[in-house]
Amino acid sequence: MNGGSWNAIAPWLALGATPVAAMLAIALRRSHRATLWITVAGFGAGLLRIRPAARAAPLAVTPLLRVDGFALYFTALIAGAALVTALLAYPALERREERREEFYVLLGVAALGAATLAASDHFASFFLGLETLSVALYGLAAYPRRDPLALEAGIKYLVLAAASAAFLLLGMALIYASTGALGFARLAGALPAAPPSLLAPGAALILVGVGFKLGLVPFHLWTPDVYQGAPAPAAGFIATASKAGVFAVLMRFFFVFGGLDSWRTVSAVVALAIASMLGGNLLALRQRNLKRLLGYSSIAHMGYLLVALLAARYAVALATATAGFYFLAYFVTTLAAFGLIAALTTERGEPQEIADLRGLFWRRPFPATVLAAAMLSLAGIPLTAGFLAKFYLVAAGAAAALWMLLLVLVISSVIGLFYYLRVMMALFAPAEEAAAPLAPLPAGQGWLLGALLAALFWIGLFPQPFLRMILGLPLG
Amino acid sequence: MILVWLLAILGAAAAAAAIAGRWSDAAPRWIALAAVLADFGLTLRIWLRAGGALRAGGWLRKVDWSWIPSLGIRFHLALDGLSLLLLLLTFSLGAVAVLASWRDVRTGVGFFHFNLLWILAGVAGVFLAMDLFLFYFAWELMLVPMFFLIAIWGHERRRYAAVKFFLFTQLSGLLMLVAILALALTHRAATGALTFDYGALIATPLGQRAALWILLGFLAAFTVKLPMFPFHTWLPDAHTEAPTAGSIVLAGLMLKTGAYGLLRFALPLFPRAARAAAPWLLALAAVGILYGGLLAFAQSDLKRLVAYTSVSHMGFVLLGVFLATAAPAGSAAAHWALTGVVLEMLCHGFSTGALFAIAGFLQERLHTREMARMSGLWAVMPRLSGAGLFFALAAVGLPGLGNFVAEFLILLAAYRVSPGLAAAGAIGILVSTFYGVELVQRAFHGPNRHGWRVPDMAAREAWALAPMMAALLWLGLYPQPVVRAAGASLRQIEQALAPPHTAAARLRAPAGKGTAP
Amino acid sequence: MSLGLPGWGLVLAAALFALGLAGVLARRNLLMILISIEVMLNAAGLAFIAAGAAWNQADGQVMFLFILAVAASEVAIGLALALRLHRETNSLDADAASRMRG
Amino acid sequence: MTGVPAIFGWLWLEPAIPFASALALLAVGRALGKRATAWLGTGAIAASSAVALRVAWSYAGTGGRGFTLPLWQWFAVAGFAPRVALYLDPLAVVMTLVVSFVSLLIHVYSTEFMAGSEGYARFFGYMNLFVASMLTLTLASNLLLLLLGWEGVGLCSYLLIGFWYPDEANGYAGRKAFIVTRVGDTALLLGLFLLFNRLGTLNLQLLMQRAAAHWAPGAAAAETAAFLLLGGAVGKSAQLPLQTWLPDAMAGPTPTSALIHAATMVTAGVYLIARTHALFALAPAAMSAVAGIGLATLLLAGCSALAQHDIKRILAYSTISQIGYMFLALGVGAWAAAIFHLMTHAFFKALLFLAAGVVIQAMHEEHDIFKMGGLRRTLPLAYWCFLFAGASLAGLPLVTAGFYSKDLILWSDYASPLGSTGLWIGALVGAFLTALYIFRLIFVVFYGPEREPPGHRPGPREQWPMVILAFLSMLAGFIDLPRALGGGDWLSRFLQPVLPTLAAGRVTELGELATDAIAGLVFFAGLYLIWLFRLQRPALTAALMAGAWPQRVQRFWLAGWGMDWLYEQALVRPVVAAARTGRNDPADAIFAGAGALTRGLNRGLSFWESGRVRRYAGWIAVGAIVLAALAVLG
Repeated sequence: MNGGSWNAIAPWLALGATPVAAMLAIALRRSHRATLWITVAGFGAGLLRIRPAARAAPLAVTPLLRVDGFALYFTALIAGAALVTALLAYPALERREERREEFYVLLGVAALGAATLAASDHFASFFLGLETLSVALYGLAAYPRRDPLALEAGIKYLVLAAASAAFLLLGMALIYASTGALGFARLAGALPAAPPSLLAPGAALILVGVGFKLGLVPFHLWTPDVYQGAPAPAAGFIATASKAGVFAVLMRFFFVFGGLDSWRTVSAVVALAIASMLGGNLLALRQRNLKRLLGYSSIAHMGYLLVALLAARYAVALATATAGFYFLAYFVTTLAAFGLIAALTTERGEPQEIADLRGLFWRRPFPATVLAAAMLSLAGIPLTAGFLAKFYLVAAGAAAALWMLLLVLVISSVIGLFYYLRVMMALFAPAEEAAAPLAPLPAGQGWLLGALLAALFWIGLFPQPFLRMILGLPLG
Repeated sequence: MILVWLLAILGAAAAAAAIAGRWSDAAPRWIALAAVLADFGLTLRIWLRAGGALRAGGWLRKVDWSWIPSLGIRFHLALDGLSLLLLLLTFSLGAVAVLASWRDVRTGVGFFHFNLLWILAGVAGVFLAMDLFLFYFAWELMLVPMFFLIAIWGHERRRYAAVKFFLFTQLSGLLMLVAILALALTHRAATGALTFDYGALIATPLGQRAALWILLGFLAAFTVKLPMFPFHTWLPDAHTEAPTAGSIVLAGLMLKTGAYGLLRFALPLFPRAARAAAPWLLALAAVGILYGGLLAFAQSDLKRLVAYTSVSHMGFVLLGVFLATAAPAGSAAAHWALTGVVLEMLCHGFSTGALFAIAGFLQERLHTREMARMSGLWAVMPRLSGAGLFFALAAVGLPGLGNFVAEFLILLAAYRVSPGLAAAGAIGILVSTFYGVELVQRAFHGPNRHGWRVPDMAAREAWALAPMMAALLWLGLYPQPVVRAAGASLRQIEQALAPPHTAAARLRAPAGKGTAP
Repeated sequence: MSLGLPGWGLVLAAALFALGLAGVLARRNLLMILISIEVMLNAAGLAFIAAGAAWNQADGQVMFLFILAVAASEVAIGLALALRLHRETNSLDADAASRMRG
Repeated sequence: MTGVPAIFGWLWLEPAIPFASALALLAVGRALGKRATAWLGTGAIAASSAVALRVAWSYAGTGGRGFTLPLWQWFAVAGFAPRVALYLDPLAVVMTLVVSFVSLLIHVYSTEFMAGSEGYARFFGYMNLFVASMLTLTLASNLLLLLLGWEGVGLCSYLLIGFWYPDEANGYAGRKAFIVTRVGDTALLLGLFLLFNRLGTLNLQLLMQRAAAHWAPGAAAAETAAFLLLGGAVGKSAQLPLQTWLPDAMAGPTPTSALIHAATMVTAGVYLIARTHALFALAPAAMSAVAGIGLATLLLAGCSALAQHDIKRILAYSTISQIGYMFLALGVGAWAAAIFHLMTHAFFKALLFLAAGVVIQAMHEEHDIFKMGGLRRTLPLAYWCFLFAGASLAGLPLVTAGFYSKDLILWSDYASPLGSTGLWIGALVGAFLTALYIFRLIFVVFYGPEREPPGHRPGPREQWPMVILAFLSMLAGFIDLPRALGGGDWLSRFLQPVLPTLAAGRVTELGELATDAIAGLVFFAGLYLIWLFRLQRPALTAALMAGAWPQRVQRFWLAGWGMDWLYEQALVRPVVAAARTGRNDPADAIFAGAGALTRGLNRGLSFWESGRVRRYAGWIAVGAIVLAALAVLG
């Protein structure tokens, strides 16, 4: 470990130090506000260390981690998401929980796990990052102590995630058995000589683990339940950071092996993509619970992203840029949506039912606008970040000539529109049909949501700076 | 630069209307009216000052700014005669829409006008965009506010109608997006440069198969918007359920974006593929003309009736567009057809817009659109009924009013391509008589069975309708200025349609004797 | 066909994995489910050891250690949640936690 | 072109004045009083007539040349550049004079007749719009402008038939008229397309020249074009098979019936064919069709007229029948004879309608002739007008206009190279029928016992136009006296530059005088027969009508030979049924189906989300197996 290495992994170190510091602070004195600030400072430091780290990249730090532009970009996204989540969670925790501080500890651990995934270059770091993330997420999901739904969410997530982790590990073991390598780079070298009889099932089992984390059909069943049961900030984090981390490792896998062809799993990934795009959108069609709806929506979005992944076989640069931009847009959008739910949380609970939001626009134009914009962005309508993300995605698909998948994408996203519109329709329902009033928006939350809203439109209208950043941070 | 102002005025007025709506109901209306009229004035000024430039062809005004260089996307607007005419239609119908909703809309006035102006900006953007990305952007931009317009201020089944409208247009729009990207990427593969510029993409070398597929993507968007049978079914619902201003804008402008797309993009970008697809589209156009007319006749809801007439009339537009490809390249018939298309777009905009406005005025007074609940209105409101008669006659294609000239030109070209098509179109005009007189009879003539006592046309309503009457008469009796304004643009489209070897042949052969390959 | 010791190790791991999976699917008691998961994880660990043995590497055993540690933490949280479940429902029936659906 | 009279430059005033007054009346007419309305409406027509007269006066000295008055370029698109231009030639002069003077008289009549009606200004507005359109039609220099006038008169016809809109039956009649005539217009439109595509112009003069230059007689294109134009003419002029609208059109106010549905608009088809006679001359099959349609129509309508009860319907069928004569004349190439009959018919038929209007007003809006009777004494003017006009219609020899015009047609049928003895005999039978039905009407209405004392008596503004028309009905024939009778056939000669006289006819055994004599005999035979049956021995009628077959025939003729029924069954019902069936848009089923499919899939998939963690785990296992299978297999 030389100076360059330290510089390169400084963001990860900052993320790792944050929960430790928070824990220590809690041990000294419980203070919600102080814990928040420690966390924010830690995440902020991680973000600030991204740029210096980029100067040292690309660099292998130990055989386990590879710090390159791609990893740093995703780590920045994850750290940013964690930062926003912490800020969003504060008032909700303040209103509903008596033990608030540990939330931030868990959040930090989860962020570290996700970030580790983004840089992992080895089965061991892959597995460790994944489990660090998972174990922390169980806690986050089940955090509200009096909420039976949160408990249920935690149990379901734990049982299923652990089981799917076992699949993942078995898959790794099979591959290890057939190649004798655990690091991605060495694996790539050993692959051609490996017997396919173990390789193919091994790769399939790894896909099971990854598919579970991403919530791909048919491993998606947990998604709506966990999104619904987990507190909104936690759900937002699960939807964004955890998926981005797993997707990043998948992407790197692809990159290192030059596509999945050598893994004989292309058709499996295609099947997952189609099933997820259609399944996610179809399942959401008549959903009345906003959080579950977002859960289904995320299933579909991960399906869309698989198109980018598959496009990487033919257009690596475009595909990585697509994934990067898509996650940026998706992060901003999803955090805005969950953030709004969190911000409107009262002592009675979160405004989860779409019916709770009826006529919101006429009395509370700002929160309604935030949610409407988020829905439009998820639907991929111009002016919003989601539109350009979809544009990029279609570009990647078209560049790789994945016409069949694009057709499915088009059809499924039109099905998807239907439920986004249902949310919008509720927001703009006549004032006289309006539901019970919701909690007032805390000023800080207002600013935060305002910033997310602005980012949503800014990315959608003037994406050039972001594109330059993404294109400047290649896999390597 | 003036082009940017056109859009900026609308955008700024939209924001101002939204904000002003918090304090006052009147302010947003006046802001919207002023903005639309200002844009109308600016556009008219371009026309009046264009002089010979219009005849020479090429762009009268253009703006070309860098936007997203990483993707080769530019903010490129340009205006020629065709765009100019359609912009004038946009802003005049925009003013009518504002006037028509003066009393119709009473809740959320600020947000209503925000959406209305936003739609107009989107429509204007479509008519100006010269970068395919920008075009798609504007294309999609108008959908959300239109969705709001229908879903919030619409009638009984507004939610169903709004969602249906949105899903249809989005699905077709996404297919166009795929096609745009496929085209741009093909261009990149051939030249190494990623660009969405119209001028660059028009030269993309494409195999016939690829061109056909990409054309299909474009056609999906344009024929749904137009709409073409059998993709028209969103239209009756959307038009019927939308508030008056929404119906006016939908029928008068939004359908025109589909036609404009065909003219500006589908034909010049894929001339050979368009020629190959022409027989199918011509057949569907003919079916649409008759189908729409017949179904219009069967409706009992006034707005629904008018909506189906749009299906029929836009069938003429589609017919004209593809006649231009089916006719020998560079022939007179192609020019007749395209001129007819432009005239039909304008006249249909006015006549149908006015009919929707009248339907709105009736609904304000009677609180119904059912013609069974009307009858005998002439006795109580002769002036409004007379206006209704006038616009119904325009829809029927009465000579002396603009629609006749348009339909005559299109069918004249149709005859040259296939007398059978012309016969179908002529029967379509006959069918238009069925619904035209049916409308007049059921709404205005007959006994005042329900004893209505309502006020006749108010001054504001007369101000909305009179200019459209004048425009239709003008277009019917002296359309020459419009024909001249569109001429050069249409010639360019026709030139793009001519395959290189026939274009060369045309130089040698006497004018108008070009032959199809 | 001769599998050799590592080969049989893999077969054993697969069998254990299947048993564990069967336990997860068949048992209603949350504790039993957790134990079954433990069996699955350890089956994967066994596979690593077998594979490591085949390649004469220590890496497989290192992975097994990781798995042990992680499995322990999983179970720790699992037990905590089981405790809460028992407090709320007076049972450990995993199917009782199925209020969210659809 | 030296020596063009300056007045020709003002030709445009002829249609423009009525048009302007129509706009004024329709826009602000409600604000005007009845007096001002009447003055504006009638004054405009008077002014237009004055211009027409002045133009005709100047024209008389020009020797029958054609003059074009270009007004403006309508539009010009790639070689298709119709102008809005007027064309003046002898035919146009005759037509404009007839149209504007008959209109003027009927307008004066209307100022009194319509005084009690709602919508006084609207009536005059529509009427003036009609006159403007009709003059445009007759003066148009090209077919496109002609079409504008053509559709304009159709529109006014529709509006005026349904003028009393609160009665739905009127509205129905109006729509029927509009739609049926537009069926014909569809053919006309196609004819225009064909002509322009083949000959490259729609200018009437050029068109005729080019047709003669490009097409040999009997050429398929010429035949097709002629047939398509004939389609339009048949619709507008209520000839077979599109005649069904005219009897119903009697729902309109009586002056409307007189002007539009007797004197002017319905003869537009005759005018069109005369105007394009050079084309028809190239199309022998079309010519035969014209003659055949004319003959069939005149016989069928004559029979129907004999069976009607409604005074106006009798006159309507009479109109159809008389236009049949004009078609017959056209069909044998006797163009001028057709126009001659058009003119005399305009006078006597307008007079018949005006007189009928007086009768109807007097009878309190009663239309059934069998509820009238003995009006000879109480309504002497109406009686005398009916007598004069009826005699003219039926062709009382020597002293009536109708005799001369009809005899010219009869003789042409016989003598023309295109004619035949069969056509001639058919036309004679028609003449016989004419005498029967018109004197049946006169005898029933004006003779016999008085049923009801008349109410309203006509005032001077109704009487004077009738008197003038009565004179014209008698005297107008003398402008085209046959040479055989020592006449000067002035009209035929005036029209000759446009409408060539009959080519040298076949060698005839009968001279013109002989045919005239036979026609006179036929008239008297008919008159005697109906006198016998109606006045002398009414028991004969009763005896005749007692039989089952005569009654059946009577009902059949009353119903217009069942054509309405046939169209109702064969066309109207199927179309309406198709429209009603399709009302809810069958094409939407595709999309509704797609929607239902997605909803179904949603329901199906939602069972997946059972909420049970162990089932979820089971699906993970299933997924793992599927993925592994996919990976292993390929």
